[in-house]
Amino acid sequence: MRFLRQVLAVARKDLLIEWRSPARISGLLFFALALLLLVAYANGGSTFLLPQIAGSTLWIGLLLASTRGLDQSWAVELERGALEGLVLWPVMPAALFYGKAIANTFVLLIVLLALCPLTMAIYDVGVKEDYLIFLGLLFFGCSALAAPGTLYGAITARARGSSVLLPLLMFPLIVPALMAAAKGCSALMSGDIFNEAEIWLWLLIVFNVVHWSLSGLLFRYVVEDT
Amino acid sequence: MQGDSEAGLHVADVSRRFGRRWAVARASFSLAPGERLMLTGANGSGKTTLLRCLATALKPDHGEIRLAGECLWTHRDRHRASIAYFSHAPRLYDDLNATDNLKVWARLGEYSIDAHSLLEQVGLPPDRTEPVRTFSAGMRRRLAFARILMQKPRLVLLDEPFSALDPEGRTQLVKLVDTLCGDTAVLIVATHLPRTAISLCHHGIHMEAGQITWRGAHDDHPLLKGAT
Amino acid sequence: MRKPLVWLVFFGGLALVTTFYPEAGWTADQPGVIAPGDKWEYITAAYVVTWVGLIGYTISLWVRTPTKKRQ
Amino acid sequence: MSEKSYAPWKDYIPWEHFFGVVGLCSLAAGHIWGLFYTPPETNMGDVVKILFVHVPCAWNSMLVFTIAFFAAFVSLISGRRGADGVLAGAVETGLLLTGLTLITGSIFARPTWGYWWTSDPRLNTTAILFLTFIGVLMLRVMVQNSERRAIWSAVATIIAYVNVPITYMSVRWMRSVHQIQSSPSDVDGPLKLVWRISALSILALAIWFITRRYRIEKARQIAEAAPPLPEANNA
Repeated sequence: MRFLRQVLAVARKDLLIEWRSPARISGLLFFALALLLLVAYANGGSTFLLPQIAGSTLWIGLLLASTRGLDQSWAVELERGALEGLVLWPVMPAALFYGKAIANTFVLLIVLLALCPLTMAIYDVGVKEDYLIFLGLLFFGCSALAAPGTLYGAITARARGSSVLLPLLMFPLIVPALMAAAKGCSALMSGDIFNEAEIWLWLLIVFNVVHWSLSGLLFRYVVEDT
Repeated sequence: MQGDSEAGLHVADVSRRFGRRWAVARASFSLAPGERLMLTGANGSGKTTLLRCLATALKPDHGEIRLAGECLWTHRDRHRASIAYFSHAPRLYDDLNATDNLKVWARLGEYSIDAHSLLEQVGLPPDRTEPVRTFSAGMRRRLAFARILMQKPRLVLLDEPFSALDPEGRTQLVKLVDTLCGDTAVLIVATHLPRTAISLCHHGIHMEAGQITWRGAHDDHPLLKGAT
Repeated sequence: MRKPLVWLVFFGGLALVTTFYPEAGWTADQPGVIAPGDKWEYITAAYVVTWVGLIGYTISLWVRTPTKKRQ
Repeated sequence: MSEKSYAPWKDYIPWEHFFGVVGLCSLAAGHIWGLFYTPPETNMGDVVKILFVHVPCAWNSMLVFTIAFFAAFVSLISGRRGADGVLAGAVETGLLLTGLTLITGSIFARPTWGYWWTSDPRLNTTAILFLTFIGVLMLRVMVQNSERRAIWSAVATIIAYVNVPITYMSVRWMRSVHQIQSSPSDVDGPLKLVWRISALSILALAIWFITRRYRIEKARQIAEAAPPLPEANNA
């Protein structure tokens, strides 16, 4: 119970900081939105091609925005030495990780939920049924980016050349999640003829289970002195 | 300054290195509950490293620290709640205001606090709503001190507590430290200003290049004699 | 920043060798169709790349081993 | 420099050189046999000989990454610096072998299937594995503090390794929705023997590489080891 309270306290703290500096989250949103528009323009607004790439572009946009967001979420902790304060405060390291990862999931989810209608308008697609599966894909896709991203963010924020290192570590790792989320969303947007969206949702869940448990176990080694 | 019982703080041969340099080498001392120590030394003499070892931010490469009879590093999860460490870094969130900062830290540590009175104690106006980003360095130090005031510590570590504070703030801080420590907490103050800290402390230790070169009662401190 | 550069040159070089290896004797260009001929140039390329890789890494290890002279 | 500098050939010949010499010789022998004294395969002709280098590299790269995983585990749990040396060696050797697997695989694919690259699950998994461990290597390069480097790269290695099955599953599903890719047909007789010889030779070479890299790391650790603690003064 104490653990859960701490997780919630950390998550609440991060979300409060996001709430008090709304420029950051809207920055992420407009970054991803610009990317969506650019891809649409680069393809010349082709009515044939755009609906097909809507799902993948949405997730690539979110992925690129997420590296900025994850970087920022750790920069806040390092700015005034708050991270060491958290480690030395009576907060369990795992609770610190899960709290931050949950907060990052929500930040990504907010950006994604704002992006979805815009994508559907620009790329002329829509989801007609299976709303639950679609929402599941969105949620578990965000949490799949947040878990390894939060762990690696803690590493790279304190290393040299962090802006290159985070994508370098994170991008290959989240390929399965990205593929599942993008393919699942694409399938739903084009009517899901092969009934594949549910398979992709299950893959995302497996990815989440593995990475959320593993990162939680390893996080303590990353933040503590040895 | 020999704390004879297992209670209190026992530092035995503690050493910590960074790369090829021993930042702290074979530091040994014992403090009984309620004893207060002043730690002096030039910049880079190892004061902060020693304090960070005591705060469990660093693991000693050699030697052992025992607090209340238990190895501090092994039982760090349990002891961290009873160590108040006032460091150079204010450990604040720039985007939140003073009250929110205190509330956030209280919620994380599950302390119940009255943010209003804490802010008044450290001499900050309690009803300011600007984010901490707009605060001056001295105000940040005060707020950072309010953050450790919510703890009920057994060991209090202050690293240059008087820096960036005005003279009035220094006397205020001395009083606050007194109430924070009470009669039972062990206090260690690392400082360049032995004159200000002297009223707080019973003993003195002077460090040079990571080693303890002088120890004794606070009033025959070599720095004080040299100054007069 | 020297080490990643060495790796980049190393694998980049291997990739370049692979890409620009002359495709003489190549006849069919359709996926899935096996062309006649020995295609020894491909075989040679594969073996050369492998040996260059193995020997190259051996040399890199040898160069990195600290000795009295190199320190 | 201190007297403890590492100069192996002056004091003794380390055991791992045995593996190196035997590995190189038997690999050369196996390759010569495979290239000039084995019959061409019925379907693919002589091109099948590329598999003598491709398949052993692929097998051993997986083995070496497994070694890296266990080294990372030991390094994290015990904090022993030797495990970090093994980790460094295994990551680099694994990357070398995976790189060779990808390149020779590409060279094999071109004359047999007609393309350099295809979206085959095994190809994609290997490529992603390669990129993941490139990330680990870059992390090692960019972190200067050796203790932090050891811990952080161990964490990254564990995560990268555990991610492999998920990646494989995802890329297999990606294809299975559309078509099923057939694997290259089995080979037998003398071909199998050559395979085994070169696989064992590359294994010996991998052991040699990892041990050499471990020794380099060990020498660096000695070079940056702390001077002895000063005697306690009785102030």
